[in-house]
Amino acid sequence: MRRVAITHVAQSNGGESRESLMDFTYQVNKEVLDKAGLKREEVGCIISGAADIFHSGLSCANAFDWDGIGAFLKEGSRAEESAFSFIYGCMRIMSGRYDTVLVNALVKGSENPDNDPITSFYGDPFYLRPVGINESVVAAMQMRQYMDRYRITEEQCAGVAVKNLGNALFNPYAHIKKRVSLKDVMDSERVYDPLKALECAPKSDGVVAVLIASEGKAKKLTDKPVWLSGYGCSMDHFIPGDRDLLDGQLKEAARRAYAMAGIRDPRKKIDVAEVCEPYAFQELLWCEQLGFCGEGEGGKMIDSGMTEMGGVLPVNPSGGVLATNPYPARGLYRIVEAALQIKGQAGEHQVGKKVKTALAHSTHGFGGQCHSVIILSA
Amino acid sequence: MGKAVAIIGTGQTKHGRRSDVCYPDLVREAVTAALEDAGITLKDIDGVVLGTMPSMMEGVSSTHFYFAEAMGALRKPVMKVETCGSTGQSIGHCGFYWVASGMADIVLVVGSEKMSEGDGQATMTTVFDPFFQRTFAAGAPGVFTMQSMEWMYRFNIPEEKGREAAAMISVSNHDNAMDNPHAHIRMRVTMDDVKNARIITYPVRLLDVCPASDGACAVIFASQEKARRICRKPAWIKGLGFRGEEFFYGESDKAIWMSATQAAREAYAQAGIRNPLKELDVAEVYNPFTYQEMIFYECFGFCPRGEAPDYVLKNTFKKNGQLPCCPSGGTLCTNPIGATGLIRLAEAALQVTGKAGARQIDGAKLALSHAMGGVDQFNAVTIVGSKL
Amino acid sequence: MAKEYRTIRNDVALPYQWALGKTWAKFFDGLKEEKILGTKCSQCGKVFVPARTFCPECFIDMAEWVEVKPEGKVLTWTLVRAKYYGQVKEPPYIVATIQLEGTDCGFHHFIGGIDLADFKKARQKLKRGAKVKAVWSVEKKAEIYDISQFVPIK
Amino acid sequence: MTREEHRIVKGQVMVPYELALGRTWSNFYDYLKEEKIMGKKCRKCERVLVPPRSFCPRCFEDMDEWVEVSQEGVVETWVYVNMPFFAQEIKIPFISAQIRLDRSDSGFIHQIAGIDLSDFDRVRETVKLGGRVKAVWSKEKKGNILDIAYFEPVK
Repeated sequence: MRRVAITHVAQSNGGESRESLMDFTYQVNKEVLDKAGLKREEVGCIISGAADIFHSGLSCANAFDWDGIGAFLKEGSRAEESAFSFIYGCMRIMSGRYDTVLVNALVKGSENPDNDPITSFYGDPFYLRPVGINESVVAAMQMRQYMDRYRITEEQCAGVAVKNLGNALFNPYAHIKKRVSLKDVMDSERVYDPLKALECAPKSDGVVAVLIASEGKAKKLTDKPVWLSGYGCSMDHFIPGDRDLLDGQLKEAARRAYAMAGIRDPRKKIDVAEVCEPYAFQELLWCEQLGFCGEGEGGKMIDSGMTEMGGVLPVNPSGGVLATNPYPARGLYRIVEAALQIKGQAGEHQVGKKVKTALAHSTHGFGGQCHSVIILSA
Repeated sequence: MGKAVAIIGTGQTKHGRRSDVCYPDLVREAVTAALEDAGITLKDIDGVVLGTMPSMMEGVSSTHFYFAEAMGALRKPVMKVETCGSTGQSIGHCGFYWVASGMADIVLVVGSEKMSEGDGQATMTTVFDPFFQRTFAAGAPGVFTMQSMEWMYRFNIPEEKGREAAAMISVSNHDNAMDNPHAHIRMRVTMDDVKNARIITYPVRLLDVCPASDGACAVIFASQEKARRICRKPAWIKGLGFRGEEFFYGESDKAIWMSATQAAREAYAQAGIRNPLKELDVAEVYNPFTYQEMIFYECFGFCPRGEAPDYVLKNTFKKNGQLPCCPSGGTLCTNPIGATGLIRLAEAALQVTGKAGARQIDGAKLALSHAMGGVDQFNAVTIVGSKL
Repeated sequence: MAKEYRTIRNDVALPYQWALGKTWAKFFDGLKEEKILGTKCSQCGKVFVPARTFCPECFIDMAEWVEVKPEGKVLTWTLVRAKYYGQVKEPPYIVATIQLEGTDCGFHHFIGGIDLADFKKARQKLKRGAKVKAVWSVEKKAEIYDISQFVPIK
Repeated sequence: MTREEHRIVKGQVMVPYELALGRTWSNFYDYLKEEKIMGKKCRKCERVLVPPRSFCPRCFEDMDEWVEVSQEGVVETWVYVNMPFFAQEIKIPFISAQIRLDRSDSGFIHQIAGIDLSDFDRVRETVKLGGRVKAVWSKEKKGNILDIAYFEPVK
């Protein structure tokens, strides 16, 4: 299998953009090409990540996006979720047919309705949609079970929001920049009891672009390539009631990624993780399933400080999805942040320890119906 | 140039108005058929790729969730790939690259659409931008008519000649569909029927236009080693290309259509094809509109620019012609959009493996399949062959 | 969503006619007769509600229909206070996952009949495993709302 | 099988969006208010695009030079639309056309009107491929594409 490396990355600044989606998209893609010193003609192919109409008001999202991603008369494609796009881009290089791929993802959350109405359209029109199922509703039901089964406290869950929003203060690309206390989180409105408003991710604008390359090409383009070493993905049942919400497919996705990367003890081997936590408690649950702590020990884990910026396994030094949630692009954001940590280019939110191996995770669907895990290494 | 990849099984639903089943059950029908065709079970599948047209077509978002079990993806890695009307080809390309990357041995690719559940033309209108062009949009027929008119004007094709050739394409596609048990529209039509059919957008008439179909298609891709072990007669992927033009209609020249031309050129280069008219044995061209099919012939190098009507009138692309096009009856008789490009690929694979039944072109060894998407924006081509 | 920069309002509204298919049509017909119907897998033996054409685990057709009791235990729930565009119901309301007796999956529906003013008490009532039963709508249309909601069994 | 057996559930999906125009397109509409059709010119390939772009999709460079293009142009293609569908904005029949405005390098999509549209055969005598048309302005400008009311054939 050919090796694939991330050579250059670029992200939009986190705030709401006044530009049209097309121009917003162009600026970041132009930036990453400029950084790499490449013209768009020199890139092998382009894979974008964008969800269509529900996240843009435009059907066939890639049609409108095509110009801004620099794809005029180029080979390319689009995947609906940006972690898929990244992996698809890697596949193109592994196949031996391309040496460089520009992978990008984009959305302007500020133009769309809230995530709750949008995710309610994941549901079938006969059963799940009419009984009010959306991602937040299922997350809240998942959280109640999590606390109930493992005696996790609401405060421990809220602690994730405190930690991640705190980290975001040091990330120039984060959307929400606000220091919050445990009390702030606990006192915020119980929008989906037991979920509180500050435990739910915002809606953000975001364009992110990544240049990936084959081994030979990567070494020419950068002296700090970040290698893809593991990938795993797994899909769960559609109807949340058909599964145990606390025993989903993340374990399987992680198992696959660790096997590919040759990782036996993720807790020791992973130096930093960017975990997709649209709801605060999910970071704890996902960390358990990623093997960062034992089953039901997510609460203890956050209390120990292990996942803080200076901890032994920092989780979401970027502030995570709780700080920045450009929905279909957030998976690629995790990958970019993990790559920046390995490159040592995360700036003020660079973790204290030396980062050799980083994990990026992405999930979407009710209660984490689909998970992708990507392992990057120096 | 990477690993060789083959198609080892295909499955299609009966296409048409399928209000007898809910959407996931329709998808499962195609998946089950493909597994049976390949003689494998879901256990053998390493990953699943899904594609449908825009969510608005069926009013359910991110259908890989809804179809998780129906498409056989439970506890498996998935990909959701979409590029408008060219989705069916693009998911095939994704299946190819997944296997070619070495990360999977067998990948199931599923495309589907249930157009009877939504409003196809209104959905197409939401592909246009709301800033400038949507106001003047008239669904797919409006665009394809504009393109066809521009093409005829550019190459001085007399209206009557264009009409005659387009009618012949309609007649031969409808004839071909009679041999295809999966086809949606199965009826014979005459030249007069086509020429006197109701006007949709002049000069395009009802029988120049594809139907809105419900249907799904599944295609199974395998690595060289697996294909050799499992399948007696695999269809090998020889070349693939995808190209897109600017978003705004009117910026690129649609009479020349660079995306179609270059997507084919890329696929030919990979497949080592120099003279497509001679070397290809059959072509499954994505032809939602008769006139447009002729533009594709020119873009794909089947004939010189502006001469497609002459070639059509010489029976070049009929079932017994030099390069039979759409022996399945094509998109003109079956169009579940998200599945359509994959159906073209499946039909091409059936042809080169001698499994196309009554629609088989004798001795077909090399076949082109194609799909087009967006507002005339995207084109994708995949070439399959009987030999590696 | 008033913005200080120039925008174009773009409402996407489209009509649909979704096919139910035989299995779900029969399930909803059952609701109309105040029966909750599930299907049982001949391979894994699990009973799923709503009924399924095929077993989501085993990928084989499910032919055996079973009527299940309109009663079950609460697996989990949430009280929705958030308001959002196109919401199915005026908040506050409770959405729950209920395991109906004799089934092997959770069933999603509303829970009512609880005084939300005293939320602590409401939480007590809805502890894990709390028993609830279906309340039928007076007017039935063979749809999921034929069950108007579930309420705690005293 | 009867329709009764094939049960369908009717419903609607309605989602509101508010899309930013951005600087370039906002300016374009401001110019329309002044009855000017402005495009942008690429320094590299020198093409003038209408609607304007902030970047050239081919050269992938910023486009910063505004150019006023002619209000007259050539009909590159057109279609007579006389079929209704959901959420259509203009009343049928109407003519959708691609017009190459003089001094621009892209087709501009708008409508042709100002003539009797009821009889298609007569329309065909007036509207011709390669024929010339000119913009007719709306009296009241709303900052949208219909500030140009339509294009009409030049006599």
